Amino acid sequence: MSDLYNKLFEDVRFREGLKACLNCGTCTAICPAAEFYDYQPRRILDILQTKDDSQIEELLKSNTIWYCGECMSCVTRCPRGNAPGLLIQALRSLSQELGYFTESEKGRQQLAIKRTIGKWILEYGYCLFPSEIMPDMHPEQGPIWEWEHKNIEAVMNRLGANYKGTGPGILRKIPDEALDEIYRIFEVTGGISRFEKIEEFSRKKAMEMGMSMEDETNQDYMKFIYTADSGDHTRKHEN
Amino acid sequence: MKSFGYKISEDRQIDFDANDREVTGFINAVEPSIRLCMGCGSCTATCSAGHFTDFNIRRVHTFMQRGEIHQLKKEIMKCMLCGKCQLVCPRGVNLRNLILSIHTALEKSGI
Amino acid sequence: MSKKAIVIGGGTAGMETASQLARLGIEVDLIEKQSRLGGHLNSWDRLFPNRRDSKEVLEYLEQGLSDGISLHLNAEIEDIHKNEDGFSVAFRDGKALHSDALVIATGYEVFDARKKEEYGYGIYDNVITSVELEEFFRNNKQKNLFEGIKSRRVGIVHCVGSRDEKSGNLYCSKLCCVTGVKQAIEIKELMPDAEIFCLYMDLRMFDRHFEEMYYEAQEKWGIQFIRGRLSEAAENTDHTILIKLEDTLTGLPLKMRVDLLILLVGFVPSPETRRLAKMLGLKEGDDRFLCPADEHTITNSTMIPGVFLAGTVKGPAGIASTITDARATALQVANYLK
Amino acid sequence: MKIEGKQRIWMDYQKEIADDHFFYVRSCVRQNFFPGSEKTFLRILQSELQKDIYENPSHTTCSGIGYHTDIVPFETSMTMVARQFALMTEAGYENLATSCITSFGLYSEVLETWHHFPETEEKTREFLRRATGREFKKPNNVSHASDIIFKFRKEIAEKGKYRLVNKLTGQPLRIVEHIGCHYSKMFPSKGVGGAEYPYVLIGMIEEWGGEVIDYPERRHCCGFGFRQYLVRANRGFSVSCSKKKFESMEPYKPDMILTNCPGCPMFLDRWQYTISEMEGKTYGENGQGIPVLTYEELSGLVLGYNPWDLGLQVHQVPIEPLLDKIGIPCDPEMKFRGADGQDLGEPESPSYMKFYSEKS
Repeated sequence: MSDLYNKLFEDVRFREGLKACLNCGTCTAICPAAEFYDYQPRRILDILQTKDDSQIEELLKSNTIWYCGECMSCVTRCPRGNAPGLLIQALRSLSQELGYFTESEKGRQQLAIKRTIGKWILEYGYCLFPSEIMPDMHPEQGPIWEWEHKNIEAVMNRLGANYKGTGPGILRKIPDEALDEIYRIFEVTGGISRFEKIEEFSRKKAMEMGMSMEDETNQDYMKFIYTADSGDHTRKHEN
Repeated sequence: MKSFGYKISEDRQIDFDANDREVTGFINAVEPSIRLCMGCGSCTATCSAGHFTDFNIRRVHTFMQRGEIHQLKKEIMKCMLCGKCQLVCPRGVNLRNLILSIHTALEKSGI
Repeated sequence: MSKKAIVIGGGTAGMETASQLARLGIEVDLIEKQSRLGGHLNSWDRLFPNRRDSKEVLEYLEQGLSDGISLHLNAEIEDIHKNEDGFSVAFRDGKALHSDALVIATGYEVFDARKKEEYGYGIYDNVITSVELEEFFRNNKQKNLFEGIKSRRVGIVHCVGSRDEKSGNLYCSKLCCVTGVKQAIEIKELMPDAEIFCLYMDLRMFDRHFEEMYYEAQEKWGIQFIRGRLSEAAENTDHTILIKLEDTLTGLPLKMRVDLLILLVGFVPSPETRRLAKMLGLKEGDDRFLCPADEHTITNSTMIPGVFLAGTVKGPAGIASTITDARATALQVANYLK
Repeated sequence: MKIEGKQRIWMDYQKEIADDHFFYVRSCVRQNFFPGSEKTFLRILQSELQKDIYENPSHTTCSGIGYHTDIVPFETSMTMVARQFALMTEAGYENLATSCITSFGLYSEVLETWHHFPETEEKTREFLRRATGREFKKPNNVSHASDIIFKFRKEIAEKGKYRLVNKLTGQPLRIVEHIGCHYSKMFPSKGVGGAEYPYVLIGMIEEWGGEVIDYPERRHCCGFGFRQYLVRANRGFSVSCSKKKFESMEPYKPDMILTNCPGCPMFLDRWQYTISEMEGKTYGENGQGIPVLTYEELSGLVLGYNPWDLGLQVHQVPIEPLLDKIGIPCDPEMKFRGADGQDLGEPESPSYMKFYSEKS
């Protein structure tokens, strides 16, 4: 019996990404995440090839699966046609389906992403919108962004955008009918259900941790997951 | 310097050219048998310390050869010098002397 | 009337098959498209595992070529026809030959390392193949390779074009490992202060005295082995090569500067082997090498009566086993022609 | 280095790029951070090359950032992509031109998935029908906008006012090219020049007179890593990746960095500022950083467009040193002004990375 493995196998990305690993390490060698985190894509394949549910469950609850940046550099190099990056995507999907993501510091961050990128997709029709990118949340954007953000309409206008306007163009207002369509797409295909699961499991976790996350004004948990860093992600160890 | 709430980290890669391999050179000279390791892992499989800690003597050997000296200090304290590793090594590597030589080398270089 | 055989390919397998057939009293036409015999033997300097001069083996093979063998050099085959009384082979220059049996001994060529794009062969100055290193040795020009280099660190890359879906070759070329170890020792003999690293996944030291060579490389020469496949090579400002791989025994990515990177290129069937196979309707395996009638028992004949295989047309093989195989082929041909 | 070796590889990866009649899909990141680039791309195609390129106001994100942060399921993203195809089909177009590299990668991934797992295409068609009532045809050609500029690089050079040459020394500008990971790392055959030595930006640089720098960390990701930048706790990873690239390219003294992904130029620009503030370290000449440009911005410069129309004022690393080298005039007075010339004030000066006006 290997329930989790079978669940993973339902994901086409998993079937596409896992052929047979020969442990050569070409993926880990050039993986940006392996350079900065305690992470080896090779180990992911090693574990998955065991089809051992207890090891897979541990993986789904760990920080490990959240280190990858999905740059897919590993895909170019694998001599066996495996795609560790795709496997990570399948693992992350399952981890969210089962609520295991809240068991790790890096996994818990999914709520922060859902409440920004996820929200913006449905609200603006794009993953980002400049008025939402707050300089105090993004100090690395520098003084130039502060200036731009302060003068957003004038700057976007100067650069030829159709800022919040009708018709085509940069940063236009997406027509409501189009936003309705993408909402329905999210509903029909499981996108909304994914969002709800992220909320629901996070709420449980927040309660367990004694933190609030009831609404958008009361966001102790959000702040916590957005900034928490145990500092335990980068050490060199284990094989 | 400004704080942004996160740090720029050094990468975890073994940077072979940046590593100081003086200790490596010393140990290879005093215990030439360590060159013969073929990475089979028999030593680690039988290791008494490895059963109770995350000590991995095969990896200690590899770290030593790569000049990853800072990895060694904490690790070698876990070895109990029981010598079982040496009994099973198919290449006759003197692993006890590897550990002892690392001790000596680290002391010598003041690490 | 004595029976005739045509042996196509004048390398190790073809030469030995021809000479054995002649000894069995069969008239042989030995066809070689190049201007001299010997094939790949002409490219090697010293042979593993005992590092004897390859010229000695070539001399041995040449001595076997007796009067019963008609040699055709620079002979390019245009077409082959099978008819009731055997095979007609037409050449580009208009000549034609006829025989009762045909031996395909057109062998292999080495993998084109340029296809392994991320290793930078043909782009970065200090990336060469194992075959080129042999040429340096053979022409006694190896010193040129290291001119002006102080520290002399060499990386030897295993499995280039072998065990690699991206290169189209899933199989192991099996002789690269021992070649790498041999060349590592030879470089070390030449430059005792050189640091040499073999980058491998597993060392397939399958034949007699191979494993001992590996032992000697470690014990006597201090060659170092890093278990991990090279992932990419790049050029530094000083034209040294920066290599990246995972040191899989520590589980960490590793980077290292080397002065010279040697790629151990594997076997692929030669274009001539594939062309003739197509012409005759011979079966190719998944690996594009030719299939004998049976992989275990009928290893020298094909499904087409009168067509035989010898040597590396059937897959990677060393010199000793190629010679043994050629003799077996000769015997099968002789039995067929009885 | 033997350039012939690379040329041989480039010959092996000649992808097909449509010639005209494009259905344009915008980029989330480029609209936010480089709006001038999208504007310039359309200007070049329409005014300089007289091409037909159409934008439907109802098109949206492909959801790529959501997909690669794993909050959006694959089925959802496939259907989002299918909706874009439907809008394209309805408008009578067959050639898709994407502004974003991750979109380009996602379109390719979805098409490949449908090819290898036909049941997923059927399922997607059903999803789209249920959600929107729309039907679609798959595109004949999917090109990234940089492919299209690459295709017309000669025409741009012919119309160009400037060459990528240092006016004072007469030497070609030394340029680092950085390719977005999702351009061809997943599907090498989908990128001009393949995955290991992509030619798409090199072709532009060569054609316009510059010299390309190959440096050891050329293939390294900029470090965006989606969730790795988007959550503050992970940003150290992101900046560390970029730093690795800067350290590797620094000895080659590049005059600028050219990019084809919308995200990379933003990160390579902003992280130079961040590193300078965190460690006091600046790259490039005179403590002014290495200017990072999009291919649209660079083509605009070659064509003699006003740098402030291109949006070069919204870069944190000052680009004036580069303009000086090429000999492109710019009016510093107009740099931080609005469309009607209104004064919008000036951004604060960074602590270490010098503004142009502060050059020593």
